[in-house]
Amino acid sequence: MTDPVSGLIYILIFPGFLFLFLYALFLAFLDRKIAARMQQRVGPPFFQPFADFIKMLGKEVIDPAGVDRVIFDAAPLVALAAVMTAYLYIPIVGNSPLAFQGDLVVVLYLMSLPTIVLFLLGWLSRNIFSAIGGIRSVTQLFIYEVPFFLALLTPALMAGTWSISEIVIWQQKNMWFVFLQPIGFIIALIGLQAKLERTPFDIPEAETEIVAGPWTELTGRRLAIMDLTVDVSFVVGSALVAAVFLGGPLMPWAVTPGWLAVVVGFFLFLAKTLAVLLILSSIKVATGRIRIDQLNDIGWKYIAGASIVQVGIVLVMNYLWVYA
Amino acid sequence: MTGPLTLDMIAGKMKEFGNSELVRKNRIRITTTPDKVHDTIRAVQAMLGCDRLITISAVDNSRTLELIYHLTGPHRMIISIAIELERDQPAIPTSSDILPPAAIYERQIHDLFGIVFTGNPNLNRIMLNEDWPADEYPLRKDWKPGPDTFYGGIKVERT
Amino acid sequence: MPEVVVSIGPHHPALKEPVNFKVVVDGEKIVRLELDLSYNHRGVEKAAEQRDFIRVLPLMERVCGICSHSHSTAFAKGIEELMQLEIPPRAQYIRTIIAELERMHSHLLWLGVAAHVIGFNTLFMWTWRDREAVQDTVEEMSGNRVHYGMNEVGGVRRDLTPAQVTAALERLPNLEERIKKYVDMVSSEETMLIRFRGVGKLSKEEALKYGTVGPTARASGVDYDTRKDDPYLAYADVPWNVVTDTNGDVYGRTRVRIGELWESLKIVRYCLENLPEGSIRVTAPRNAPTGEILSRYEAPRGELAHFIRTNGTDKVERVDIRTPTLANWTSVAICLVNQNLADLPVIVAAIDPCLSCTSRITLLDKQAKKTGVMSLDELIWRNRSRDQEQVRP
Amino acid sequence: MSVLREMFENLLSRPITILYPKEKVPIPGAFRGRVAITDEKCIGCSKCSLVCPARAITMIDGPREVEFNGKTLNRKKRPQVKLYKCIRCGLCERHCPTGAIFLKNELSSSGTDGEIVVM
Repeated sequence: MTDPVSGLIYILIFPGFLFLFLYALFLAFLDRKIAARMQQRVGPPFFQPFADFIKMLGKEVIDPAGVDRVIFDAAPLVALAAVMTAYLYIPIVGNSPLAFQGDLVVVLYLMSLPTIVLFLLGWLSRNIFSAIGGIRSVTQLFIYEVPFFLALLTPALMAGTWSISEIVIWQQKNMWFVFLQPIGFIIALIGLQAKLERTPFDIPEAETEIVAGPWTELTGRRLAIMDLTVDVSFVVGSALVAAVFLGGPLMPWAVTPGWLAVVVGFFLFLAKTLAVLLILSSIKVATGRIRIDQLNDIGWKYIAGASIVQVGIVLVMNYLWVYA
Repeated sequence: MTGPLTLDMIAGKMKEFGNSELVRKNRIRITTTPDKVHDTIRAVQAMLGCDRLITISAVDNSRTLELIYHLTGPHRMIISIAIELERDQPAIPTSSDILPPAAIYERQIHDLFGIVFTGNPNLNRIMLNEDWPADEYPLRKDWKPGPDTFYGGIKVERT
Repeated sequence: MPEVVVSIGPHHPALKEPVNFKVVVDGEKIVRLELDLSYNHRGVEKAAEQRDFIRVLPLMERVCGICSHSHSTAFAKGIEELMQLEIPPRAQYIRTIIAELERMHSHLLWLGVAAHVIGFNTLFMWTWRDREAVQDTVEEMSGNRVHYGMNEVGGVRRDLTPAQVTAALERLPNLEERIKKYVDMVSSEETMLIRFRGVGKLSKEEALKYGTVGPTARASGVDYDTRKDDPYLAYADVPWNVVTDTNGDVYGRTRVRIGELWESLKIVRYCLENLPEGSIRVTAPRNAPTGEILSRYEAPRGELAHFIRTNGTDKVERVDIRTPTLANWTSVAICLVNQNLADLPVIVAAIDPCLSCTSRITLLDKQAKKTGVMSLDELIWRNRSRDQEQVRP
Repeated sequence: MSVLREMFENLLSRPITILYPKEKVPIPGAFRGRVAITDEKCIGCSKCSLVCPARAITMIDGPREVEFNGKTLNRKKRPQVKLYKCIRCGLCERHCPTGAIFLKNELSSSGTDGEIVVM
């Protein structure tokens, strides 16, 4: 990353923010379309998320009585900035040029920020439904975050590195982690579903119980930015899972020349994120919402237990095979 | 008491409360007085095994206000306990202590007919809006909308 | 922790119609429920006193959209009994067919709403898709999807042609297959079991004590069903069973409703196949003799009671409509105590509340003493003036 | 599991939705649509305006001669229906002695203008 122009292009245009923006909205469309077709509906046209985004940017912004406008305006932007930053560390077309030891932890940390922002928005809204939703979103965060982190850190444990790019390279040399750690993969998908607050984990924004939870008082561009944040989180999350468990953008063998590697890597990235999307959409369509106390039970009893079992298995495998 | 009830069985037992008559093939009407209605319901529950209140109907027959309690039970006969109340300041003890679902019907009748059920714990407005005039009861026969009163709701184009 | 009052409604996504619950909660647990229904009282009962029997039936249909046939049949049945009319069997069968189709579409609707309330939108879409088939059948028979307008005092308005009967019979196997799938889904789908089991439990004694009706009561093992207790229409001729369940919770109510879907399908098929020949109506006299009657009808939501008093003219002196939802409210308040706040929409939805029935209603112009429609401009004008009133200190 | 199977079956099959303006919805024969009046048949008996629950039908002046039962009648009145007040219950059709007023088998629009009339 010595050339500043190519660096800027990487961050801003491709595979940076502009591509991320378009791809996030495209995935949002695809998610809705798949869900609609599974329910035998027609679903939206492909430009619907774009249209929604532009429409909401132009809508009136309503301040609930007594809110702190500065924080209310800034919080969605912070959430969006956090997930967009997280995206830069994930290998898209080959290794990320910004990669460093420990970027996996940074990405996980940045991906938790939108939930905190949602809690903050719910608390700030001075609305009982928003407050309940905010509390629920944080409660849910405590339940899924531990297994989700454990599930994503076990590949790091086995690869012996905290860098996503190096985990990808390790998988190129050995084997995809989805085969080595199937339990971890399933838990990562469940955790991602919960992080994105989609059914069955849409407890914080349960429409029929608490209207829209923390989203109730969001209007205009705040809502647009928050919606975009969720869409971007979707891309980041599925790219992260694809990188850590599905071998990321690298083929199992080295591809030459370099430009071909970039093209192949890009298409692999698309294919793998779309596969994750299909699984997540199917979960969304096939389930209903569970209650927060039931999630607490399931989360701590089974999901957290399974992730600890996965860590144990990895330790044993490390001892017997990887470092033997 | 699961077999069918006959008029003879009921007329004997209910003689102290009032006159029983068969008004339909499965409905028996017991005419009684307001002060006895509580005891009649108890007796019907205990002696005839009526475990369910179907409804309380209120009728304004221009002279008096009538209340009719319809009860039924495993025998599938309907026992209607009918009473008449004075139009002026009608009041009757509540039966919601022995028949819990009566509370909501009493609330409704209080709202629309102005019958006071003394002892009902929650005799608030249920059907009409909160700013409805206090002493107007729309289902009474002599109720006419006041010419200049707006009763809430939606104004309608007149043709 | 102190008790907090959460006011839910009159506008809330879980509620399809306006009602206000003041829920007193202690943490996540519900302590008490207060109820306000007064959002759309239309004064149907008062309006019914001013119309003759021909014109009152369309009004009765419009008490409620979903159970429109229930209300008009209950009323027509009562008046016919007062007039001592003998209704031809063909008319009885046609009424039964429409009634059971209505029950099917109502139960499918309920199943969709219940699934939507727990966030299971897929089942919601599928049941409503299948409900379309039922409504198409009704539309072919009566000409309308919701307000069928099939009843008149003395019989039915429209006859079923053989082509209509065949078309309806052809639709039934498809529905049958779908209902089988739903039976399967409800007993095996984990997300529904986890949200429905043990929620809003009502024992048999409580169900009787609090006067519940319809599927809510039958889910608790109370086998009150007006169609069996006091057979009307063609129910005495048709072989069918009362569906009961012993669970007493929302799961039980779901099972009862799906069982009733199955029974309704059987009844519709029997009636279509054994439709008697003959006339479809008798001429009704203009006036009804003085008398009173309690006309009971098993609406999809439970027992509907019309108390009708006539005075020898062509108008009723009083019609008192006791809707099933009103009877079930008392039990809802009991069910909700000690339940989670998150279960409130499920429990409320489980009785299939129909609030437009419960606060019976028409646009009644208090000044002109006339009913009518309101112009859009006037609505906007009213809203605007109301806003201004609120702004003014 | 039945849900999963049906989900993927649906994903591969066509949606059930009828895209209305492009595809036409079949109108059943018994459909109750827009109200219409045949002026030649109407004998001006006012029955329709008496039974109309929405009071959408008023009798207006329309002197003319009509044939009824082989006789020629001299009639003064004829019905006029306020289209958007009509609830399409079909009572007028049911009670009309000559079949002059009826519900057509075509869709009726809805609106708020009370002055639009069908004659």
